[in-house]
Amino acid sequence: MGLRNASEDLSSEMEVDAFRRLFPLRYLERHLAESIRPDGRPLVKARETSIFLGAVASANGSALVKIGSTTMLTAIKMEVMTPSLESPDEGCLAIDFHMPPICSPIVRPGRPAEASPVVSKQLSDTISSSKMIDLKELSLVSGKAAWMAYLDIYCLDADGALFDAALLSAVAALSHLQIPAVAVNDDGKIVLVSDEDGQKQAQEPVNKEKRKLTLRSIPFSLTCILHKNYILADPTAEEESIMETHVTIVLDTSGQLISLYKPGGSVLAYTSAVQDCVALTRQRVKELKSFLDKENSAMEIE
Amino acid sequence: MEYSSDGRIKRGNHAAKMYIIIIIKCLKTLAFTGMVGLSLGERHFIQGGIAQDLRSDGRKRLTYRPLSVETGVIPQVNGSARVRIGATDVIASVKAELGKPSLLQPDKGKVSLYMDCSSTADPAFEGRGGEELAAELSNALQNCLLGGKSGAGAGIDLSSLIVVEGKICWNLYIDGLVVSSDGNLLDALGAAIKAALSNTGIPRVQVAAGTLNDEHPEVDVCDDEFLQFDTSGVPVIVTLTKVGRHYIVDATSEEESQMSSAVSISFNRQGHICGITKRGGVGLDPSILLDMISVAKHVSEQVLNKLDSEIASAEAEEES
Amino acid sequence: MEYVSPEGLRLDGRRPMEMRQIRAEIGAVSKADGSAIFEMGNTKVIAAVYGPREVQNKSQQINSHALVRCEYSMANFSTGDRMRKSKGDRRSTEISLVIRQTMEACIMTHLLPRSQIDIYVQVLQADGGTRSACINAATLALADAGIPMRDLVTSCSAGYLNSTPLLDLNYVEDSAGGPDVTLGILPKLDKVTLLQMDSKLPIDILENVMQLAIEGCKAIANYIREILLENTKQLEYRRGV
Amino acid sequence: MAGKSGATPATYSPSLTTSDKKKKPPLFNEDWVRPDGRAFQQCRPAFFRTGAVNAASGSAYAEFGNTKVIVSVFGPRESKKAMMYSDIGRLNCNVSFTTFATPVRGQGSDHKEYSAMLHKALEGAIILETFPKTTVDVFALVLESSGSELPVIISCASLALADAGIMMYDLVASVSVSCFSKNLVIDPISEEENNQDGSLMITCMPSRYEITQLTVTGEWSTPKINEGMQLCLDACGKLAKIMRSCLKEAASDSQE
Repeated sequence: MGLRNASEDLSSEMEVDAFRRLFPLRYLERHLAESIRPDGRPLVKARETSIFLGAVASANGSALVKIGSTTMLTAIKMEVMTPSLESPDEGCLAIDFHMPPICSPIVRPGRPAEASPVVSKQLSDTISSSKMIDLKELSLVSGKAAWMAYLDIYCLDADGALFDAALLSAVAALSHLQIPAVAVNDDGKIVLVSDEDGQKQAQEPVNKEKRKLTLRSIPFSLTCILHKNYILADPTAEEESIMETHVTIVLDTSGQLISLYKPGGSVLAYTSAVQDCVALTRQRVKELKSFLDKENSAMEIE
Repeated sequence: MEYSSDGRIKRGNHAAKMYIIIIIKCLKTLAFTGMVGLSLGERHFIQGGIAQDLRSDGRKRLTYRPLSVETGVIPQVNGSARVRIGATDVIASVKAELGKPSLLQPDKGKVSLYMDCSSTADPAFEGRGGEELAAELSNALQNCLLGGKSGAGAGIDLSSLIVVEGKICWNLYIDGLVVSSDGNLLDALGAAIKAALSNTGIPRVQVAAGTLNDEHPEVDVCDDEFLQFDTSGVPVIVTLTKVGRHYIVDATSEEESQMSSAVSISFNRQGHICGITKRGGVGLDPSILLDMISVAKHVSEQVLNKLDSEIASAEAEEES
Repeated sequence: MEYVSPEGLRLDGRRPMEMRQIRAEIGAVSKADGSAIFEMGNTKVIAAVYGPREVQNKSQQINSHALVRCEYSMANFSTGDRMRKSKGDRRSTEISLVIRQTMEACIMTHLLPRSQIDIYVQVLQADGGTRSACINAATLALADAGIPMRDLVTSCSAGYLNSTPLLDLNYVEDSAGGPDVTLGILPKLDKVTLLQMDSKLPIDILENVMQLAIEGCKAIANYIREILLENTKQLEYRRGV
Repeated sequence: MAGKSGATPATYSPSLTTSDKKKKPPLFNEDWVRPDGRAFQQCRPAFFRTGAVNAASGSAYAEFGNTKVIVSVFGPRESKKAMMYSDIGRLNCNVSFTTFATPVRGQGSDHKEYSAMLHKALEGAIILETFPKTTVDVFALVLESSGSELPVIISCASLALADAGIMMYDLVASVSVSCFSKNLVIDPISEEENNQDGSLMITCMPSRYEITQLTVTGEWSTPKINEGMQLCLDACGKLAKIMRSCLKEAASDSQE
């Protein structure tokens, strides 16, 4: 709604608004011709991004991420499970992406949004194929007990680039994750060991060493829209609804390509265009990594 | 008789009014299915009657319709009752099943309330149409009968449902069914549940010797010995419906369609409030609310007495 | 299992050809246009009829005759083991359809074009033969509502267990898995409008069983007629005719 | 990753070593202190912010201690097609919880009871005549819950409605009290709510001094009800001031 605040007189503002609603594509193309986007950004610039760690006090790890007005809240809760027979030394990470009705006018209660299972699947595929987490680190007692990490991502405000924001918040929450110290009690159940618990030294924590996950290569992503000859990075919901060709590229911190989605769309993605997108993503990854590192070091100082 | 142009009756004497009541009644039987819409004249008539303390069916504002109780109507459950207030007809049943108490409250049994609105009562309840009202009634009854979280003010003593602490308890399932509805469903259901509970016999249970400390103690359920429930603590619900500036008890559905808000208050024998719920969105001044509470308290005493005597005579009739 | 003892008595003490106690009451739901309670032993159903009235969903309107709709539901406490019953499950949809088709056959729908008749049946207690009880209750309720009918439909079931034809099965006999014939007839016209049987049964025995069910239906028809007559007399009396 | 084993395995969250059995239910005697150290008649610090969700017509975020709620308002927009004509507007409410809102994971994601209560609390305050034939959707998401969720949702929703420019007679503020034998405790947290003898929740329009919703559970004597109601009404008045100032702030911000 960038233009609404512009200091134009009322009548022309009405016209702009009407034009925008009636001819969204022409409205956008007029902007693109001037190399600017309706919200005032250059074509290849991503929106302002912020990360806030530890947003949910009751969770073991959490993060609140905003990209423009797209907001994601992620929380990880650790629970104990019996590992499966095939992989007795591995824990499990369950990723769920939710779009509650508050996030968008399209979602209504009782009818889950189409996008949410799609993004859930993409996220778990991406995180598993990036080999970011070693599931062995989630093991507690071989064959007996392992961590089940429930990672729930809630979209609080949907304004485009949902996957990017969701991935960033998932990654941020994982980097913030503090695994509680636990011990095995007499019944073979896993119980918490509180830090200031002086008298209960009899129970030795089983996971003294593994209180934080080692994140090996962190994946970051950037979604671009290809329209005619233009490439638009980090689209808003409005832009996504007008133009159909989306390309999402996931790179890890070492610059390796982890995944690339291009779900349909009318514009053929030429190799050159895709390479341009990869280049944009590479820049974006650096930016996001520095954001995340800054947040994490700030947390440590506290 | 004089009518003003919009069909409102000019303030006349009661006799004239009674006469009009009869006419209207006749007209109504001619009409298709009753309630869907009231004409402006009818609405004014109902409101005017309430304002004059003479309602359409000849009652005063704080008079109940005749109430009748029948117990033991459903043979396959542990206790049941049918309560009729005017044309409102509800059935409540209590079924007791052995279960495991929850971990949080190992010394208490569980009571669950489920209400259902039969489509016989109103075509609008067809399919899932009655679910919303049923959920509202269940919630309100839960509020009014089951007391606070710690169990204080509960009509049913949950600790009396325990067989073996932490292991076995009785779970009471209270089902209500609205068969015919003509307003004041909540009071009727509350009364039916109270009657059904006093009709309830819970089989005596013997825990097999030596298994008391096992995880699943063996129990023996007697078929011929029943424990009666103490229902003296079960509150009654009095709903005051505000129409215009006045409030009435036991509103018919015609009167309910004219309400601005309704407050349901449950009272026990001691005259203590056991729960309040409000329906209708229109706001109420706190002082009016307090006034309503004190009126309801007064009414509740009469209702309790009436209900107790009805239950007693119903029980006597069933036994004979 | 032995369903008929050597002395010729059934589990609940009845003779094979004996019907359970039946009882009917008109006008249980005062808001409805017509209503009735019908009991067959421990089976108890309540039926309410709303209409003829304006068609609620205009797309369903039929210009040549009336729209008949039916909903069957069971109370939570109606069966021995308590469970939450959702409306519109398969069984109740099937029974709704059976009742609707049976009643539609006897209502003179062509006299009431562009209108709608709703029949709601609610089972309070189920002890076998709910289908028949529902049809009988619906007949009474329709008659109470003053809806023109060709004849009173009545229904009764009969089965065949331990090589004996049994009239009016209760729940235990019904769930024995033997053949169960539910029959609906128009007694005056002597026509069968409903016949349901879903089990193996030799054709000559079917005839016997059917004949038994027809007898049952006729007995119910007589009772229903008595009840209606009694009701009409009372109405007459109240009006002071 | 979760796809490794077909069905999700049964999980539990590890409890503290100091077994729960030892923890006796708190004694609510004279020298009892509330778990978070507040005085009996002291509310948790309330924080409101409007405009939390850009995609919505209006929205608000509320934080009372660790109870955090977002409410979005959509509309007035077209009613669902199955609805009949109505000359006044419709209000549609829905309350849901995040899976991590409650201590035990994933309890009640959709809360029908709260949705109905929210509807009843708001409908009296909204001037439904101003948007005939259309629907206003009020959706609430409880991000974290630590007691008194419903009052927070209600207050937050009225703020979101105001943010969306829906005509109301007044803001709606809601406060609950818990009763422990003789003591009344305002704005209870979960731990208190789970042990309370009774509860009283009032939803009111403070400027009009009208109660739109009242729910009482547990056993109360009439004077006690009076006391509880007065306590709640006073707190509602104060709460409404905070809400009003939040709205004013937002309005003056947007003017700049």
